[in-house]
Amino acid sequence: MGILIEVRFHGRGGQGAVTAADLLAVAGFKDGYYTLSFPMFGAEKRGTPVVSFLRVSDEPIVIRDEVKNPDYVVVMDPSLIDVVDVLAGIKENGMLIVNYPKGADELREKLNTDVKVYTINATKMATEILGRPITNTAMVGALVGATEIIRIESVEEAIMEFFENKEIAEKNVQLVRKAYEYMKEVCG
Amino acid sequence: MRKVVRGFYAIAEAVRLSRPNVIAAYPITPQTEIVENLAEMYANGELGDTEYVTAESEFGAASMVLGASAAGARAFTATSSQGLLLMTEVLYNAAGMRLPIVLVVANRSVSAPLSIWNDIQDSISIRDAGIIQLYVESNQEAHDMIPLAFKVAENRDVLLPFMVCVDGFKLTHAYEPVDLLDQETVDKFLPPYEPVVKLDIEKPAALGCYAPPPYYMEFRVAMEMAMERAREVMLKEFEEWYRLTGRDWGGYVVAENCEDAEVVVVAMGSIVALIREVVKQMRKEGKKVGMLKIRTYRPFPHEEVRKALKNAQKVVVIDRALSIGAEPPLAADVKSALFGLSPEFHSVVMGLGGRDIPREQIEKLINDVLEGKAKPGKRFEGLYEFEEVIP
Amino acid sequence: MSLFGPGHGACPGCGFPIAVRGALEALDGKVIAVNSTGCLEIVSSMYGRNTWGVPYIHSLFENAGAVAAGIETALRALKRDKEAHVVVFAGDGATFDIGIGTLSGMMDRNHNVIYICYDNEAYQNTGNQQSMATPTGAATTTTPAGKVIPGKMGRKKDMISIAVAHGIPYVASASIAFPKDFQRKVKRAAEFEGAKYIQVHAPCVTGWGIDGKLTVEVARLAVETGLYPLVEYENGKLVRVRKIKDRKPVEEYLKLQRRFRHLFKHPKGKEIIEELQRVADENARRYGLDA
Amino acid sequence: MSKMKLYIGASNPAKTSQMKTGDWGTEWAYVDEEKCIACGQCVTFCPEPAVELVEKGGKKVAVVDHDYCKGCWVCYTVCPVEAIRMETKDIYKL
Repeated sequence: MGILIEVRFHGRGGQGAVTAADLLAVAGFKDGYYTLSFPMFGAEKRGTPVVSFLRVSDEPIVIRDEVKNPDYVVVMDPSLIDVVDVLAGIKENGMLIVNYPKGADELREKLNTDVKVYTINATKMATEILGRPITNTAMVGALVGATEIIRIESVEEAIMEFFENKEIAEKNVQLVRKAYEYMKEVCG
Repeated sequence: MRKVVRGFYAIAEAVRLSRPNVIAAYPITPQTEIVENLAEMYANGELGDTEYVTAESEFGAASMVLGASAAGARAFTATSSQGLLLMTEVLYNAAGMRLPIVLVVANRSVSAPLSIWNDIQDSISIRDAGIIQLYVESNQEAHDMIPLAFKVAENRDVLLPFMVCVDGFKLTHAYEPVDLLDQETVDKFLPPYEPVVKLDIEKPAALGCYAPPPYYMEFRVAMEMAMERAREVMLKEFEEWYRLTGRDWGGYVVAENCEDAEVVVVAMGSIVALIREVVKQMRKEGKKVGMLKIRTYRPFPHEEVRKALKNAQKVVVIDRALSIGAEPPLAADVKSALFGLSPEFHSVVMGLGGRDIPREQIEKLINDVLEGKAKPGKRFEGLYEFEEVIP
Repeated sequence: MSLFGPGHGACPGCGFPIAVRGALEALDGKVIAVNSTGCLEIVSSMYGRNTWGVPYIHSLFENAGAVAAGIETALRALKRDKEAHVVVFAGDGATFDIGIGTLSGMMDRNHNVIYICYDNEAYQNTGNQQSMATPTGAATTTTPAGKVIPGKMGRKKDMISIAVAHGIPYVASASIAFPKDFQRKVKRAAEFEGAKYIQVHAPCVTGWGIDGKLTVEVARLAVETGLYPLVEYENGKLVRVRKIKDRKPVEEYLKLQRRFRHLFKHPKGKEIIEELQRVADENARRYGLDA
Repeated sequence: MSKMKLYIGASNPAKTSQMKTGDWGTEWAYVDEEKCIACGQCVTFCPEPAVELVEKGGKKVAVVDHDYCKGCWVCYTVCPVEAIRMETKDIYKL
């Protein structure tokens, strides 16, 4: 196999962790990759910690086991840091991207890790643009900004296809772009 | 006390003597008379403290028995054919909940086409549920195995449902002498039920939890372990039964004339008695034939089967059920027990939907195999020539 | 130890825990709980995370009525029937649809069981598929609001009448918006020997498309519009109803919920709203709801 | 890893109180003890339950247990004297 990038998303039921992975699967496909996204199936209710996965490769993806050693971990809700082992199995040169208002330094110290940690206040961004603290598209933008695994234009196209309501779609495009730009700047 | 009775009465009487707390009933041919007999006993006040309740369906009857068992009761029901299939979801559930309910299956073919007559397709179809399955060859054996079923199921090393499989009509409706047990004997053998867990206001616990991936597999493997332990428990109880009543039904299998046999016939249920007679006769004629009766289909007696068949040059397995698209069920299990040995293997399906199996047919079958006239492999005996017409 | 929760996994603002706890408290925790498969079961009975402070059993989706009947029979046989009330908690899918057979059997044999149906008007555990308790016009995932068909067609099944027709001693409807009334009904039910059926309206925040902020308000409006009449039958006779002062138009109830949102723009929406208003009016007439 | 204990036929007695579901929401309910009249409406309606009436300084008041409060607003909506306010958790504050 050539390239294989594996991502794990942590969110809470109702926040769109599954949609985030799905969006990237479509966007990656637009870029010419083979992609696979899937949730960890369960009986999740609104608010329960949930997990979803994404694989991106330049070859057909046939493996369907849970991602145990992710390249990137995306955490969509700051409170999950205290209840879930978000770093579990992350690759040594992996990256953790968290919706966390208090900044990366504090989080790095809290987690006591050498893994690259980036933060973004996605709750704030989402509330300002969408009027609601739904952070999944912002975190997709953050991941793409930090890693450039997929073109942001493809993500924007995918969003336009995902949301039936055009107004909501456009706001999400705006949000994903803002998070993307922010993260690009942070990561240099 | 020896009495001429119908099979269903012998079964009902053994149930009464086992002092169940709850009986849930729903009629279906040919099981109906079992619950009718129990109903009569109930109406006449002969069931002591037992509560008898009629259900709205077999599904309801099985569910009531499940609930009763969970509440700490010894519980019984009986069914056949479609009724058993309708109970299936509940029975899988009861086994997973480790509830030691006992049921009698008056074996009957399944629909379509509709047939009320005997084969064992019904109970065979739920062999994977985690339920002990014991097939009897006579009404005496059926009568005897009911207290034993309760005792084995309720053993804390087992805690699995127990199904006594009795050929419908052939046994249930046969009128013949049976040595009926007395209460003292049964009481001596079968102690009152002490549930391990029950719905108890003093000790609240949750029964029937749901298990996510980190737990589920362990629960299912635990059932497998319990089924393994049931082997030992059952052997001990078979022996105790013999000591108590003087009736020896054997272990998981009964092997007769197998040591030096060239041909051994393997079967389950009432047909075993006929095969035994034929084998005896042929032995007198100097033919080296033997028979192997399988008593417990689950747990399946792999080692005993292998031991009994290790010298046989030719093995004939008689199935009265199909696994459409694969080998017949008993043949498949016997073959797996023989892995590595390679006797000539004959898988014979006969007697589906009550088709009679005459003595001559068994004789011819064994003779043909003995004389090398029959081609090994799978075949159907007693089948009429027919042409399928798809209009 | 509390009788139910805390720490269960229901969505924030979920309606049925209010009813479950209310019923358990009304009966002083002297309860053996029987639960059909559904939301309540999933949020409360994960292995090792049991939420119940009372003995509890879950078997299948469609057999709670029969399992409860079996338990009740066993308790009688074992002379333990004074120990506790056997109480079923089942959703509307388990009650109106797949489990109506075993429920009917339980009611027909008149087992001494209190059957509580928490009615959230669809299969909410699996994500809002229509049940026979789903009201006309509601959008569910199996009756979506499409360009041609505006949500569920057909009426909500009248389970209350079905229960009454079984000739059981006590039947009532209730709402989580009126917990004291519900608790009184549970206590009243416990005074009767035989089968009792109580149906309690319990909003589902995700399926109905409301916030927890609206759980109680929406449940109250269902009653105050006449769409969910609170009635009480004893030995087949209607003995009490909750009277409504200034009954509100059904729109007030509908407009708060995402599942009815399409009715206000769909070409056939007006017709459906009128139909729902007729249902409310008919309830008012039939039960004498208007104060 | 230590051996898993598998209770055959039954789950343990009530265990969920170990599940601190108070981390689910973005807000928590707080009680203004001055205004609280200890009517118990919030206790009755709380779906968790995460509210109880507690004796404090010679008077009964409602107390919210943030270990279990999912921030659903139900208590807020049923309080007859507006003694409950909802506050965004620090970590979600903008």
